[in-house]
Amino acid sequence: MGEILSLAGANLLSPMVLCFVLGAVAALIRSDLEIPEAVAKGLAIYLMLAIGMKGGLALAKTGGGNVAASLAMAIVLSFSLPVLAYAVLRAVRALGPVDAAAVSAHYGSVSIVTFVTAVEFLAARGTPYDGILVAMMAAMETPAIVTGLFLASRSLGASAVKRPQRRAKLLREVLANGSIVVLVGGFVIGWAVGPSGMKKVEPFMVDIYNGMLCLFLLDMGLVAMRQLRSSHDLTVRLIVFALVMPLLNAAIGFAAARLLGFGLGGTALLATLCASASYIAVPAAMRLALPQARPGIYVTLSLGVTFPFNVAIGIPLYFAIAERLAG
Amino acid sequence: MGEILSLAGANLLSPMVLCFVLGAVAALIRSDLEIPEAVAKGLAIYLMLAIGMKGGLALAKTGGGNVAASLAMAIVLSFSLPVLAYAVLRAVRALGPVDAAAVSAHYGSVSIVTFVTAVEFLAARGTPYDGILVAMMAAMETPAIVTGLFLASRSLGASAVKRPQRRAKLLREVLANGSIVVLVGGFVIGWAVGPSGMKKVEPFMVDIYNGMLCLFLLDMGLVAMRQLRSSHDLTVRLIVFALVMPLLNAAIGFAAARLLGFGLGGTALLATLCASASYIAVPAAMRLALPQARPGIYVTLSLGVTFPFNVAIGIPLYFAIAERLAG
Amino acid sequence: MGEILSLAGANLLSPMVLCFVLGAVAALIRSDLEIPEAVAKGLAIYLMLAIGMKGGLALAKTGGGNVAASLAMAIVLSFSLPVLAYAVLRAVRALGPVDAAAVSAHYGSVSIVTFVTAVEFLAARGTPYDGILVAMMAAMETPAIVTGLFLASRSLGASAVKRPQRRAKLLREVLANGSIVVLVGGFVIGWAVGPSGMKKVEPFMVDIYNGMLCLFLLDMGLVAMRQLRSSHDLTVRLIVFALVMPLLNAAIGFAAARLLGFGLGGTALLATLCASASYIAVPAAMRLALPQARPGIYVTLSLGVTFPFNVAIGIPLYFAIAERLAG
Amino acid sequence: MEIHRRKKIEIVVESGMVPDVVEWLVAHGVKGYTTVPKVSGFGRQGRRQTEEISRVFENTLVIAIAPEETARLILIESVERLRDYAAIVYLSDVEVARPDHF
Amino acid sequence: MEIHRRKKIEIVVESGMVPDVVEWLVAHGVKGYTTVPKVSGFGRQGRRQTEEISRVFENTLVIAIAPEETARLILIESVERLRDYAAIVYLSDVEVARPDHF
Amino acid sequence: MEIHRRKKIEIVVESGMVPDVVEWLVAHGVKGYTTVPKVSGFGRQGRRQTEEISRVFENTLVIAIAPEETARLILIESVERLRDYAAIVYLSDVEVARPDHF
Ligand SMILES: Nc1ncnc2c1ncn2[C@@H]1O[C@H](COP(=O)(O)O)[C@@H](O)[C@H]1O
Ligand SMILES: Nc1ncnc2c1ncn2[C@@H]1O[C@H](COP(=O)(O)O)[C@@H](O)[C@H]1O
Ligand SMILES: Nc1ncnc2c1ncn2[C@@H]1O[C@H](COP(=O)(O)O)[C@@H](O)[C@H]1O
Ligand code: NA
Ligand code: NA
Ligand code: NA
Repeated sequence: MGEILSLAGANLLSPMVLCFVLGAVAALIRSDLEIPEAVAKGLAIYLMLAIGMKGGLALAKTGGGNVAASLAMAIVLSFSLPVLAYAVLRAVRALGPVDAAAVSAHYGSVSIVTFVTAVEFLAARGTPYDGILVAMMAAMETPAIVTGLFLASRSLGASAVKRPQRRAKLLREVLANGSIVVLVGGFVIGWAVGPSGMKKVEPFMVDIYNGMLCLFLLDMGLVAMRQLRSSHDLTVRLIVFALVMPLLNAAIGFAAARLLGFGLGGTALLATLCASASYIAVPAAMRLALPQARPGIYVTLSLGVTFPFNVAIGIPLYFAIAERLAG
Repeated sequence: MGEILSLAGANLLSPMVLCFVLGAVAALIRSDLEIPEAVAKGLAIYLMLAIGMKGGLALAKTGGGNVAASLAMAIVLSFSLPVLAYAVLRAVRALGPVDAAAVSAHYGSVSIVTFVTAVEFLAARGTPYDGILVAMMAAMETPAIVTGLFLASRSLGASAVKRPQRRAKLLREVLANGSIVVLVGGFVIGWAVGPSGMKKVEPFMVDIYNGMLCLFLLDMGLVAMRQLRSSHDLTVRLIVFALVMPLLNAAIGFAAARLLGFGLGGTALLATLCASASYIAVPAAMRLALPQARPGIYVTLSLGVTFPFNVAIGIPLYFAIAERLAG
Repeated sequence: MGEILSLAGANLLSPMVLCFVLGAVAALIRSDLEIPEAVAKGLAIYLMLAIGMKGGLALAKTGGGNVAASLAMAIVLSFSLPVLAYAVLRAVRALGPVDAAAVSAHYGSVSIVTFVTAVEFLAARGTPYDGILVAMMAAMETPAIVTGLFLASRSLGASAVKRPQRRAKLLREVLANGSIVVLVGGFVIGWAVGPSGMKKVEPFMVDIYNGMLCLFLLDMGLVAMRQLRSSHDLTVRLIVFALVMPLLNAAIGFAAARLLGFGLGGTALLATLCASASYIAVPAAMRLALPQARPGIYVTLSLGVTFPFNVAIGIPLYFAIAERLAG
Repeated sequence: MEIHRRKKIEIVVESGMVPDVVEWLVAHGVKGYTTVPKVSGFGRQGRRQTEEISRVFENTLVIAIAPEETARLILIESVERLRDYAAIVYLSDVEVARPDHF
Repeated sequence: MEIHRRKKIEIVVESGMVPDVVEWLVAHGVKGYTTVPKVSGFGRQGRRQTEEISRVFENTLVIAIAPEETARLILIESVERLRDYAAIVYLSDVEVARPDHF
Repeated sequence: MEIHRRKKIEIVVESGMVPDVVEWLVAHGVKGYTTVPKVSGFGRQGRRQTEEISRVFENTLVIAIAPEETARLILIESVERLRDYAAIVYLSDVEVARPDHF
């Protein structure tokens, strides 16, 4: 416990996490601080490209390991995690079936920024991780959407999940969505060019990375807190769900990491992936395919509650647990 | 005199100041060059965060000194400098009372970019400065607005300074405005994480800082010269005011620095702060609270005349004088 | 031949070129990936400023050489290259006179990004180049527009090339266009501040340059492929033109480089300049002055066909030929 | 020169729906449309505003000039079609000079 | 389906005033509004254009659909309320299908 | 307070032409205008959309409130003047409170 607290404290004292806190404070005191949308999107693309390249390079250096098994596990996790979230939400009567299905898809998918922050946490401690984790993140982004829509259609009737030809289109769109393309593309590039090629872009992709993350987390702090403030649909039950669900999913992540034989870094990251909730790709998909579900609920839970929790407390916690499990 | 000229020459030969000149030239020849607004705002936030962090780090390294006295002095200066500017403008009959009050608020407040350029000037000469100067800048941003509105209300009648509940709102807004939040937030972060924490973000916050400043000053040159060109309300009297007022305010800054016992760096920077005029926070506040005052005058004087003067000539001048005073 | 293939292979394995390919693939699979326009414009200004400064610094270091002759040659090339392109297009009956004139102007002008990628290619091989090449690029940007309009007016009647006073305005606008101003300005700054001044901005202008280029080429890949996909006016004849014309123009570039006595680096770069086609300044000018010409043709040929060809194959090819010529 | 009457259809709708809306307009024979992106607003679904990390809370304004019958049909269909989404639709009269274009 | 007449209120105003304007519209019972940011323009106050370092010279277009009486009242009040600011206000007729929304 | 009728002129035009269009409006005595930049669209010239590397495929919406005769003249002249460019023009009725402004 003492160790966890000291890890959390050290985490909170990193400039990146403090920038997140600064953003949240700015939103709390209703500052007009605004990171232009174009800059935030540019930063997001940079972070995804850089993290992809780093992962690909790591894979090129350390070699494959159980690549296929890892990816298969990622897909299975993303397909199945929403079922647990849905069951919990329905069991505690926190939401109706359609809203519950939409929320559950978010918790089966992943948050890239949470992952990126966790990688930074590891780097600050000199803990290595397997490059394949980046590919696993890409693989976990979309299957959860399918499960979420399936859960909703059980109660709505399949027809109400908007027009079937729309659904086909939706799936194609989700698979080719920008984040996945940049992540996977960066991963392949990092792997293909190897250490000598990456050397050429190291000052940009590696050296200034933490600083870019500072700016981006400043924006995320703003956005997360504003979302939380503007929300009218939250109940105590929902907030508790958004704080406990990451822990449940992290537990499943630990089990999966053990099955795959991951080391400390990989274990902490896989737990983080399971614990994190999407707030970009999944909301967009849900909004179009399941308009009856309220975005004020699913965006607020994943972006306004679970994301800050993971950044501030979750990541050091999962790391500490991974240390015990590995030790 | 010779030394001042050589300092001014060296200042003009820095890539940063030449980028400012390039922007001004581009506007003069009516080039369509355009730094997208989002990029300019992103750069501004970066600069404020970086300068804040550097100031906080400097404070962490060198220890407090007379923090409270410095902040109190900053607030007193900002409250009182507008009175002098107002008196000058009215004495030479350059403007009516409302316009004069609006302009005076700008000269009591500060220009962050001027400060940032001055810090760079010191860094190029290896002159250290006290971190508290950054906090003083934040403290000087808003009090001048209150004085400006008070001066205007004397002639308009308090009721004409728009609705009182608006004024309360205005004050709250101004205190939580984005620049102050990022500056103070960066300051606290730099102070809290100390040298080891700042190490992580050094390539971004320190190494590429000058280059980012180049891009930003390119934009400022464009904007300042376009403002100057488009203005129709300027008179010779006003232009002379905008060139002489910085010198008067700098003189007060020197006196204040002596009172506080500042060294060379701190003295030059405090004079620069007093000499600089706001062109972001104060115009926005004046426009809403004092719509009768003409923005074509106050923005043009502070952004189009005083700002270029300070960047090109003022900063090396204040430095040379500070050297004499310190020597 | 083997050498050319291995150079092309090595070129394709640089992270920069792979990012271009990634962008093209994203567009091909209809990903919604989007680099915000503001970010792309910001990156473009950065690249032009940095390449300008590097060129100016190189000139300051190596001294003048035949500056006047080089600039005169650049202007002559830009004025005359469109005549060849026009003759080819008309000879093979690929286009009517107005469209042919518009296209020819693009091939007489230059693509800055192609040049920037070629400079990077040289840097990776440690091949130096004369700084004057950057000034030659700036000089080549606009004369071709005059030739293109002249060719069009022959068939339209001068009056149809839109109103004469518009034409005067157009020429002024084109000469003061943003890219030229930043390029030439950066060049002068780099030359004026010299190595000690450039040292201050090296981490930004030099160290992270390749990485910034990665992001920008990612966007260019997207934009080029989307343009190619959305085009309805392309014929096989036109595509062949856009692949062969760079080779013809490169041949003229080799001859000009020999006349000027350029070394390996300069020869490869001048060939690249001749071979490249404009897709920013010239389309904008043609659209206003020659609205009868179809932008779907000229933008697609230069941006969608010639640009990718040069980035992937042309640059290593011109380098290999320059090696033979120099050897 | 004669002046011709047409209807202007304006639709404020969540940005993610724009491809759908545009397809639907074109299916009704509309010959062109204009979209104004990144529009903010307030309505039954509360505050909707751009500068968000996702486009879920962003609106777009879609404008189309079309013949009266087309416009009315679109207005009527919109009630059902856009029911679950953040959206409003309204028509107004406009005059144009080139009737073949609209 | 019946079609209902409403008024469209359009206000071009300096961006800093938008929170005020919107509050005022809502105080009149307007059920929704749409804002188009970063609009440029020219008027009595000269050229006003975005891409500025401050928002002092930036305009926003505010659109609200409302019942006729509300719209007229807003138009009349605007003369006094926006006198010192860069602003114009104008009304036009629109047709809507869902009268309860506006 | 009296209410006055004016015409609203709306022009969707390729962005490069905006300086020309605005000069032309002002030459007709229009007292002000508003421009909405970075507007996308579809028409006879195909899809035109912002976020491009050049502004060749970008549209702008120009709005001007003016007296009826001015508006009609502009509409008629537009046919010839904008023929070769991507552009549409349409008029509608608006009501204003301050007749001297428009
Ligand atoms: N009365 C109104 N006037 C203008 N715009 C409106 C109005 N009501 C709604 N809107 C716009 O339409 C969007 C969707 O409306 P709603 O579906 O009611 O939430 C809002 O976000 C506003 O942008
Ligand atoms: N006649 C007009 N037509 C369209 N927009 C106008 C007109 N007059 C003014 N505007 C817009 O309203 C803003 C404020 O106008 P003003 O208060 O006259 O400066 C201008 O910047 C324009 O955007
Ligand atoms: N019927 C229409 N309704 C609304 N906007 C249109 C219409 N037709 C054309 N436009 C707009 O006007 C621009 C130029 O049209 P065009 O000249 O027909 O290509 C298009 O890109 C659209 O933005
Ligand atoms: Na998850
Ligand atoms: Na001051
Ligand atoms: Na060329």
